[in-house]
Amino acid sequence: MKVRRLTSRYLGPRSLAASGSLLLLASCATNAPQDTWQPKGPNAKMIDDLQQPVFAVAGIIGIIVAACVGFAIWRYKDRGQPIPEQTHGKPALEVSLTVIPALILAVVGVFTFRAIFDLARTDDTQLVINVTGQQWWWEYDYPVQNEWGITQPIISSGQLVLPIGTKVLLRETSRDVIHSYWIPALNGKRDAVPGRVHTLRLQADAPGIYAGQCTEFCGLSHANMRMEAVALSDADFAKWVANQQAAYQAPAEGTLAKEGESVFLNQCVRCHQVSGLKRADGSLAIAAPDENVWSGAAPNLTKLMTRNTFAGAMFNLLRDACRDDVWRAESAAFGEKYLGGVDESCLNVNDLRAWLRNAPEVKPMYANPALLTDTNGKYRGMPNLGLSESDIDKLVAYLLTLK
Amino acid sequence: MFKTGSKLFLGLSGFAAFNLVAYVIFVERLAIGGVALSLVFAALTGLAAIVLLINEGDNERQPRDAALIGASLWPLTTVVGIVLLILGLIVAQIYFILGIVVVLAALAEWLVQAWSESASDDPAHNESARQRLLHPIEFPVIATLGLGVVIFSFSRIMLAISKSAGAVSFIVAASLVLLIGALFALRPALKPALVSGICVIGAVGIVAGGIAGAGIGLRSDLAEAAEEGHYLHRECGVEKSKYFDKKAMKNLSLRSNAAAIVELRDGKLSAIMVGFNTPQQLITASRANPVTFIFRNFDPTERRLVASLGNAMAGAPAAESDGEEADHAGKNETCTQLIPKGAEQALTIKYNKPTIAQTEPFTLTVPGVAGQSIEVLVP
Amino acid sequence: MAIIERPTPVLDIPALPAAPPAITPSRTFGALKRPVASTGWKSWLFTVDHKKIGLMYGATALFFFIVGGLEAVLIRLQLAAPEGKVLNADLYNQMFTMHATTMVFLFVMPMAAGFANYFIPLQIGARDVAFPRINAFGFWCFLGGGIVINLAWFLGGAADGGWFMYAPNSGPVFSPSNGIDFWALGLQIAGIASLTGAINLIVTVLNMRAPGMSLMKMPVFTWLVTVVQFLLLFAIPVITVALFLLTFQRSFGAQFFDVAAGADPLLWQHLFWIFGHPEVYVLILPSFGIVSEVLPVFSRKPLFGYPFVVFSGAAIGFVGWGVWAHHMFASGLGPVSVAVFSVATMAIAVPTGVKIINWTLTMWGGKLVFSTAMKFAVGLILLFTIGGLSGVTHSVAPSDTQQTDTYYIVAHFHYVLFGGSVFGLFAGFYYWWPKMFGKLLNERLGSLNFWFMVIGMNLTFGPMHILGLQGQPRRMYQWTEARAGEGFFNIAFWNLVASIGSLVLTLGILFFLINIVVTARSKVRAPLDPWNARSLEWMTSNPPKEHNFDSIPKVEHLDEFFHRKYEEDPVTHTMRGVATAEQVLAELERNADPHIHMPSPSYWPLVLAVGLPVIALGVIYSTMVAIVGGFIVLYAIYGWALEPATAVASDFDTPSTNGHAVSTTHG
Amino acid sequence: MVMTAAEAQTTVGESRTVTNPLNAVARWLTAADHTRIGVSLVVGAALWLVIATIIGAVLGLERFDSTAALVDAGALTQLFSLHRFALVFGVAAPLMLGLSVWVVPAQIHASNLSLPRFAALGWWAWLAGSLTVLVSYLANGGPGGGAQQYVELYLLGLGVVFVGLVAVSIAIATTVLTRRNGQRLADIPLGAFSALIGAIGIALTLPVALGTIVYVWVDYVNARVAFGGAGFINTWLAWTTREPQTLLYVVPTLGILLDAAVRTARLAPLRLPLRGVALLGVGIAATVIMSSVTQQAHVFALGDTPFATLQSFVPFALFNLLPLLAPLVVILLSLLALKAGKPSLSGAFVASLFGVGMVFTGLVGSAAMHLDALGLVGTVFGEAALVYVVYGAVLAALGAVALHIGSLTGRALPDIPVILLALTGFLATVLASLPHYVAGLLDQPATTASGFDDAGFVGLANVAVALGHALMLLVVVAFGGLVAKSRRGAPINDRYQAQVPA
Repeated sequence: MKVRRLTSRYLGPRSLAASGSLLLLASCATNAPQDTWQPKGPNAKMIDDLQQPVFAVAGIIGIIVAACVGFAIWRYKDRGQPIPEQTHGKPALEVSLTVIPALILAVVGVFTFRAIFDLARTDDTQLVINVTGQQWWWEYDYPVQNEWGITQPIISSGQLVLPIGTKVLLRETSRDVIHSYWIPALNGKRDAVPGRVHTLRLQADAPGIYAGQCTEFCGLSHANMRMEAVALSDADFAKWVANQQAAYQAPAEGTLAKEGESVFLNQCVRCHQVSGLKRADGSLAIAAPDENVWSGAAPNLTKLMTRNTFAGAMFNLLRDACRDDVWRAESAAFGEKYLGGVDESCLNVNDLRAWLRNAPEVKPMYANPALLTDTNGKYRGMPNLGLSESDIDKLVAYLLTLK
Repeated sequence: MFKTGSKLFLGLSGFAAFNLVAYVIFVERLAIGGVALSLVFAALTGLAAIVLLINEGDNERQPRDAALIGASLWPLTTVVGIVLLILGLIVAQIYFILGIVVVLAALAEWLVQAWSESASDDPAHNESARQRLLHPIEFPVIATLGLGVVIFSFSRIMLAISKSAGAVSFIVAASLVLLIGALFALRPALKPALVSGICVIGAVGIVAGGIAGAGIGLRSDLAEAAEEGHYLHRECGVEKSKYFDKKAMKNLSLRSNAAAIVELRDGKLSAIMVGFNTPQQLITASRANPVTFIFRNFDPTERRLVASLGNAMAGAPAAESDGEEADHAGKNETCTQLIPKGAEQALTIKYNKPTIAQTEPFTLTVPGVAGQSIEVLVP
Repeated sequence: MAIIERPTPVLDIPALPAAPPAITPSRTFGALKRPVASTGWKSWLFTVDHKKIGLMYGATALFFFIVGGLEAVLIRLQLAAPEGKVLNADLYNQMFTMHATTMVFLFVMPMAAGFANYFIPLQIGARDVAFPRINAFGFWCFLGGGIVINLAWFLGGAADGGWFMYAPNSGPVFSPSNGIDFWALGLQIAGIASLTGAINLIVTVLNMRAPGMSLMKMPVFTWLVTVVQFLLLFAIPVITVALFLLTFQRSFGAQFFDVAAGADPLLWQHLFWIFGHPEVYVLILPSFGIVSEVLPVFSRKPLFGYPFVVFSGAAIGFVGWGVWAHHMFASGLGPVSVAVFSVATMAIAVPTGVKIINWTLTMWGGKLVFSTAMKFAVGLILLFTIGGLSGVTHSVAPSDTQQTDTYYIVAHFHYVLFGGSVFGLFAGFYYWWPKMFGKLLNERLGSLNFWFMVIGMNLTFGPMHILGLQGQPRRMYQWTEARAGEGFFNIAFWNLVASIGSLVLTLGILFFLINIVVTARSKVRAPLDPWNARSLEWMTSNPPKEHNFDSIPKVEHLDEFFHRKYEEDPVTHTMRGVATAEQVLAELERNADPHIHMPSPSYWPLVLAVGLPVIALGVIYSTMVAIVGGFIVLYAIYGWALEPATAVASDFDTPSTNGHAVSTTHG
Repeated sequence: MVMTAAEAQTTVGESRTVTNPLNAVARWLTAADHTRIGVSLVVGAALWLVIATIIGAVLGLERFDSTAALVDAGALTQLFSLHRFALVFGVAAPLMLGLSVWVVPAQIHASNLSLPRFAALGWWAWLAGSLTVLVSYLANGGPGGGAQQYVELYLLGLGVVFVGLVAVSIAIATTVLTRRNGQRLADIPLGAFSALIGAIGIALTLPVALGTIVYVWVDYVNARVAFGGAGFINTWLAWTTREPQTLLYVVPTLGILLDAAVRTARLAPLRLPLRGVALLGVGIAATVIMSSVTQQAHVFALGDTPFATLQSFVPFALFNLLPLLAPLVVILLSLLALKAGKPSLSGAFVASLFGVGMVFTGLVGSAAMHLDALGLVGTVFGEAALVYVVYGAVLAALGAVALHIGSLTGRALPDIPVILLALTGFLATVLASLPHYVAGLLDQPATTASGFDDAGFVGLANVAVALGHALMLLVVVAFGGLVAKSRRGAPINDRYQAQVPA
């Protein structure tokens, strides 16, 4: 009797559950950049389609249990009734109550299976991008793929640029510790493990910027290891590709930027590569970060000003207003605005100068010269270079020419 | 009070004092002899005091029966340790350390034995006290040493005789052990002396064989391999020795998630990479990061993959590798071993310099297969 | 030692054979004379009494609970607002690492061990555990391990690699300070406590049950704790191996997790989670056991489906070994492994669900008395259900790749571990306090404690579901306004709510501490059977005598004590009282055993356990110190081995002529 | 009574229970009873004596013709040095200590030594050390040797020898000093007393040598020459093998002679006439300690002024003449004892009398060497003095064995062969040393086989010396045969035993 009454209550809570989940949705932020329930591509959509019903079922079951317990509390509270019969259970009831959740989970399991294998496919890839994690930034390199106009490898960091509607496959690895690559709007996360190559499918439906965050704890500045995926239309992507492969343009003689170039050659090329940059004697300036940085690499700064962020996407290269302008641009206009890059009027000079002045102060990094014994004197992260203000002026002027 | 002994020592110390004075007066002052005589004076006076104190041994107490102090191996062992110690001082530190260990162990055993013998008046109890203290240490140590000697001897035998003889002798030895064990099991009432005798003969035989084996040295192939170095093959060309580690090709290729699988099939070399639907002739590899290639040979002849490590503009090599680095004919190369058809082996390379820093590109080639080359592009 | 031996006066101790030696053997073997104190600090330091050890476990764990709680509050204060400045990045990383480590290894596990130590011998009608000295050794190891782990705070900073301590970030290059060394060595020492405790309790349960107590008449708490001990028995060696490798990598230049040397860092993850997932059940099952004791008592009904609860507990114990990789869905295992572990994880929800159903049905039709213990038990059912259901949502591997390492996971496991484990432990405190200390905890303060904890817990961890689903990752020392989203209910809002909730929660726990003090100062003694309880531990005095029972009861029923007090009316099937608890107890005392043999106290467990931290410090700082520690250990092993389990006759107290005069209790 | 107890113990310990040869070996390896340790030391010394006599014979023949060379010139230095080592630390010291270990416990009514295991350590250390030294000599080590590692081996081996001798000495001295049966020191047999004096002397002086070795060794391995390197080792250590230090090693001979006299004269043990003087006389031997530790040769030379002469004479008298008193007093007292009792000729007495006489002769020679006027320093005179002392000790040892073997093993030696052997031994000793006394006066240089006039007496003297050494070898072998033969025969009653009051 009691059991029947219990099951008859199944219907009631369903409406309760519906209203409950409405409440839950209403209680959420609008436009949270890393919202996992707002898929912007088919991979994330696949996950979302799977999790929505699971959450609903879980919610309903939760409400049923709560209702039963609540009823029992109300109904069987000690009101002086005699000590009840010492019954030890009803096996039939228990078996059925065991089988029902098992069946529900079996159904969920079937759909889960399919999604797992679909999300692991690699044979339908249209564009491959190598992604390498490092404390605390990501390096992207685009292998030669003639069908995309990539005839020599493009190397970049901070922002992953990809064409919309394209099945992109990230080949992830790491140079030091384990990181995890996660753009919630495009797919779930996948760890970048040193010594291994892991794959992650990404596909964006519309142009725009999708935010992400390293989600495997990777040491001191883990919280500051962010990433942004920039989706461009095919045409815009082709333009971006062409620009990335364009030859280096040295600043004009006599300008502040030219002086900045020599400061750069003195101070920065030990670690940072700018493809095509030549020394005064005409030789190529090849960075040797492996001699100075523990992980063996520092971000490649070629075409720096085509990116919107620097220092592992911790800081914006654009002032807030200019950045909002890009981020909130309509899909159609987005590509053009993004490809416009950073000019002097939009440059976030404050953060850039602070970074150049003393990098470890604005981003926690293992750059204390006193603590370098375990890394054979090599830094992890950018050290304080002790630049003078005028050097910083010159460098900023020079960096602005890297477009 | 004053008896013969104390009188003797007092007299001697008096004589020493007299000598000291005479020496200082007649020979020289504050010389080594003076110092020594003072010490002798002190020592004799001390002895005199002791003899006075112990009343010259004229003690009516019932003496502890000195005969109770039974035989002991530890004086001899201590001396063995001392000899090792002095040999170590001269020859090699290992003997010195061994000597210290032996001396300390012997002294510890000696002390415990001495302590236990005076622990109570019951010899059985004393012996059990000693055993409770020392057996937990002695048995494992002795067993380890004994096993170590047997195993080491056996290994010397096995290393000295040929492979097939080794197998045969192993089978024979194992059968013997089984047989004798079975006999023991069938006849549990065998005399302990017989059993221990057989065991001793067996152990002595093995040790003797081991000594002989050590005298003979390694069999030829092992000697050759040892000389050459197990993994060290100087050239990426022809194998010098057929005794390289063939298992390496199986283990290393088990590594999952490699950057690329390089296949040699029908005389063509191509790279299979996840994400690329067709075999590639160009691999873009991340800089300053270990890249693992797996080489699979489908060619009927034994082949190896050779990676050129470039020629750095600076003096340092442009890449590091766990493979067999070679520097022949001025080339900076690394390679897998020769692997037969159907086998695979991994090769991990870390490219520290970009391709643009090279005058010639990084490549992967297979010697003997002309015109097939995969370029590794390092941005 | 108060009661070691109660020789009957008519029997002479037989004379030792042969002539008495001039120097007695006992003085020959022992370097130190045995401790005999039964009161004062020495009686605690050298005790082998399972009850004293249980209380010391509890007190120490409670201390670490406060420490871990303060760490948690600091974390929440840091995250209350964007760009938090309470802690810097380094300190924050240490804080969350140590919060988890403390709560898991130094609070929940030892607190459960404390309850198990205290109540398992009582529940199965034994006088002590099987290996009393090892039991004491276990406690000192746990204390030593806890001290070593926390010592790092004062010696250059605590461990900062997360409690999961993933390689290679935990290696010497990436974490050069000594914090992780302290952590790894401390956990190895504490692991000895768990391992020895596990063996001890398994042997105790299997061998020392009262006559008539078959396995299926054993109290559920004992059952589930036994399952936990088996889990520990197999899980602790795994983590010990992992920690050993880590220590060797850090202190002796080994390269087990060094990628450049050809290692695969995923090895650590597999080792850690093969331990780590069973560990989750190690944390939760004792609380399930407590709740399964509390609910029947306060429902006045036996546990619904006792065999189902027992077997589902055992099933969890088995299946728990096959789901570790669900912590690694995002680590690139490959689709087949992910699919298999995903389904296995769903499967484990079933036996867990069985427990929820059985508890609910135990209440169904009962006569529910809402004491504070009962409130916590019911709170556990509801809160654990939420945690369990959120667990089901990420057993679905694809959605787990969105949720893992976000606050959604933090919310999930806090509902499981706080709403589950901690609420269960609190139910245990309120339920067993009178048994342990002879006084009832204040119910009014208990009520405040419960409601503040429930509200605080939901305020703290409820919003974390939303935070996680909206993409806030874990283990970030700061979050930025820029990624908080828009609208009133944005990430910033929920972070603030969670931080406020943590303060409410703190208040709730403060009420508990106040309650302890108030109760301790109160003069009111608890009645013999305050809750109308059902199992054997209540068939002795409050607190129990040192030898637990004057005579070992013969067991005929599950819930033996209840069935001695009540009989079923054959017609109405209702229960009517036939005896009071006092009468039951008096019956036992009438048949008191004349000859009770209790183990004697010993120095050696403490000495042995002191050597281990010394070795640990030596591994970190100087080999010479380690050698000193090694000698302490060797010395203690010898002392231990040469010491008879029971002291010589001269160490016994004067026997008394009746059963009561000699029975003192701890304290 | 005393002897019977010792006899019983020895019997139980040795013959009846030995069934398994392995057990017998183990029993000797683990021995901690005075009989086995003492016999081991004596046998070890006997083997070294074989080496020493052979070397002595070879050296004598080598010096017959100062131009011809039997032995490689390079090895000659080591051979001289080894001869000295063999005589002193191979033969004299272990022989006397071994006899003491064997006999003393029985003499003071103890069943064993006080520190038997320590004595066992001493025996093994002496054995290992002396063998090490032997090996180092064979491999061109030793003082002035060329092989650096073997020079080190010599030094450290010598150190181990010293450790062993000191250990045995301490065991003996402790045994005598801590006897616990109510016996007064004045009442113990003079053999035990002289063993005590000798043991104390060794225990006080050899540590000095041990310290010297440490200094020299550290100096040597660090390639410094503060102590002069390998060539100067003897400069620092030679005093341990020179008279009068050697007297300390052979002090027990005095007790042997006195015990033999008492026995031969059939006196009760404590009825030796002027027993107090005997104690004093033996005690005087200990004054050698003083001379040794000064580590200098105290030469008497006439000075320019009386004080200068006095300055030279007093140390000479203290350190060279005073020790002479000890054997002199003992010899006189032993003869007095014969006069006081009813003596019958016994091998033990003859051998020990010859022995102490030889020791005395050697010491006289040593004193003569310290007379500046004679100019004997650097001649073979010194070698002859040492041979006198050591061979004297050997003769006394023959006597001691003959004296005690009966009571200790129950099998006595026949007197006549012992007397004959003693006479032969005396002849051998005289042959091996007296010619060198003369040659020394004729300025034959020591430690060289060339560069002297070998015409006439000197060459013949060297041949006589070689013959003497060879004869000594024969005596020792014959005595060994005698002892072995007696072991085969049935136990006979010691004819002295009946006269020992119960």
